[in-house]
Amino acid sequence: MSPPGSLQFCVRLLRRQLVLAVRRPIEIGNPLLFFAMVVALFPLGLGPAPDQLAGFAPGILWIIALLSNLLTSDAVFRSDFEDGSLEQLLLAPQPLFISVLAYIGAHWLITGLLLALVSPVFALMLNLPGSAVGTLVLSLLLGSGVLSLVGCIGAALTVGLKRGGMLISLLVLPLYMPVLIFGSAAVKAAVTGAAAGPYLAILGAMLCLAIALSPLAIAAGLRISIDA
Amino acid sequence: MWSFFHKLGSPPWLYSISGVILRWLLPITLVALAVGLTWGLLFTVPDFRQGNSYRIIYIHVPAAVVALAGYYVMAIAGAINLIWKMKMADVAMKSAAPVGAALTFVALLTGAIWGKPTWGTWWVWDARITSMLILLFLYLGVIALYEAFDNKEAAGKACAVLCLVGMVNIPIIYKSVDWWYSLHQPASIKFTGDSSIDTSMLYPLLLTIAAFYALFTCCLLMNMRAELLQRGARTSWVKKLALAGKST
Amino acid sequence: MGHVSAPLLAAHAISLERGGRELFQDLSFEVLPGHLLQIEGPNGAGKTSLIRILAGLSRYGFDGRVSRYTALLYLGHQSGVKALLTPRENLAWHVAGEGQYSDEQIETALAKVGLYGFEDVPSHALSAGQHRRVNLARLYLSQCPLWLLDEPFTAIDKTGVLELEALLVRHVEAGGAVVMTSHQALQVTYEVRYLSLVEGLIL
Amino acid sequence: MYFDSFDALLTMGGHGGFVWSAYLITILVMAAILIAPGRRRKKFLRQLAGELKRSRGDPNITEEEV
Repeated sequence: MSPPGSLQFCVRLLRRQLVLAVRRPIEIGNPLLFFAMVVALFPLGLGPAPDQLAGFAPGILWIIALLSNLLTSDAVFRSDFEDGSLEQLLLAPQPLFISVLAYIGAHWLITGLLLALVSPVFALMLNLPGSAVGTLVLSLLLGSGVLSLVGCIGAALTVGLKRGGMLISLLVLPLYMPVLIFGSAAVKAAVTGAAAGPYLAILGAMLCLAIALSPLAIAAGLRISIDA
Repeated sequence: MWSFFHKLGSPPWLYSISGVILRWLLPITLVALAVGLTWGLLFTVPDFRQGNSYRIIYIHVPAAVVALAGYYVMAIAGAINLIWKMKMADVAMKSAAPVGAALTFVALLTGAIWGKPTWGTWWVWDARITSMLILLFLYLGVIALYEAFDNKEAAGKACAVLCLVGMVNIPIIYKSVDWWYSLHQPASIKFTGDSSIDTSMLYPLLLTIAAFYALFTCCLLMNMRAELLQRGARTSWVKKLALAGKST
Repeated sequence: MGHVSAPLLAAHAISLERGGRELFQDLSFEVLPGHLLQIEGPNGAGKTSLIRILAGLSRYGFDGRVSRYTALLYLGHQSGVKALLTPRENLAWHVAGEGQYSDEQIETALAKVGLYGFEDVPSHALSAGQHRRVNLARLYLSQCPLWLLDEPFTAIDKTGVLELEALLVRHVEAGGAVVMTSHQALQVTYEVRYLSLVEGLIL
Repeated sequence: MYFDSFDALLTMGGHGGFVWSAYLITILVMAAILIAPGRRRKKFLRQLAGELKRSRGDPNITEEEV
């Protein structure tokens, strides 16, 4: 019997990750709840003046998306590491580069995509002008992909450590900054009526680069973590 | 050529040759630093806009330049460790991290001190200072990751991966921060001329930059020597060295 | 065996030290088809470390070289069984990298390890021994000639041990090879080779 | 020298505090990173020598016997 094609294997892994997530719905709900609650914190801290909130809304929404992505990325490989599934994945006659993309894809679908889809609700709560909502969703869709890819590098490097949770933020947050800059800039541009296209294009370019390179780092990181 | 690489992989050889290099390089470095800093501090003419506070440039810029270069040294050493499995590269990577972090810290601190008389505040979210802050985070991340692993061989490999990821990201971070700053920059605040620097100011600056590079090399070599001994604690050459007493 | 067959796995001068202690030194051996190899040594002797090195999971921190000439199947201490998936889903995933197996094949394998009727029960409702059995069911499906098993008898009852021993013998008789660690001696009528971490291969 | 008097050198037209503190901190950090590795190395060698002597039980062990 010949091994299945790597793409087929990747799809299977993606399906497994999604089934696991669906069977523990709280894992899907947590980032969304986190998003909602932190959105509620900002008016309490900054004051409820609608204009002021609207001015800060692009940055606020992007920072929360970034943080919820960070908080969930720590868990991407952890349970598979602990129960030994990850060892088996490394030994499977399949390219790790592709398998890793399945993990990232599942993470993005569960956090990035869902957050992007519900973000208009929170955008309206923060008085973000309606004209910028479309750009917000688009920028989150593209940017959260980069965040997932980069966050998984940190997750792969720290998965073997007992207390990786705090460390991963130190490793990953500096790498998140360009995404934050261009993501919030895209939304701001849309608010002021300027063209958001260039920013989205840069986010897209970052996404392409991250898809090409980060699985290499993740695969190397996983092999090292399994060894430690 | 190959025998050189072979020797490079031998801890006792590296230990003794670095001792010889340091015997020459360390005094040269100290003299260059003393001359460069005194020159900048006492003998150059003040900037016509910033007055004497600009003298901080002779430590701020060299520290920043070498701190950035240090990250690349670390990342390249990490790559060599990953690709050719050279243990000395791991030693070099680990030894470069604290030196680079210290220099980044110096660059940040002097930047802040410079900011007070120039801009009136201790901290300005200026593109360069922000980049330096992120660079400090990158350094601290590498150090923290190394410390978090119990298995030091795995720690070296993991840090090497992280350094390489950082190396790819530094230009992106730098460019995006630069661009972000130009977008938000208020018209009144402007970083003073880097291209229009007078030669009387430039020469001491070049000297201090060279001196800081030499300083980095010295610290790197000294850290590597200490690390080589600790890693080879059970080998006979280290035992001999320990029993020989006051060895240099 | 009359003819000399090609090795499935060869270890060349493997040395390992942990925490300043030499666990084993210059260990060289070959695993040929038909070999049933048991690694011997007290707790902490480095049996698990050696198996992980052979499997290719440990790639740093040891001296020497391992040549692998064939696909291998490794079962470690952790079962790799997800509590949220059913035994059927777990097993189907475990073998997914090697090939496509039909539902019937999966069911047969599960039945062979005594999990008949448990196929679609969530795994968190099963015991540790049953998790282990889900794991071992892979052995009935696998096409890999070389098996690396780390303490396969853990959490398995007496009849399970007998069945597993019979399976191992069938595998090596069919031209496969097994490298395993175990606290108990194998009760089989097949020639078991012992690998001592101190003395190397004992014939 | 650019400055006329020692006083002018210290105050640097009002910027003296900033310039001098920046230089002072830099020199302290440089001294720290220059001195620390040497101390680490010497301390390690002393420790190791002590350990070796203790394990041999002979305070007069010499290089040749390793």
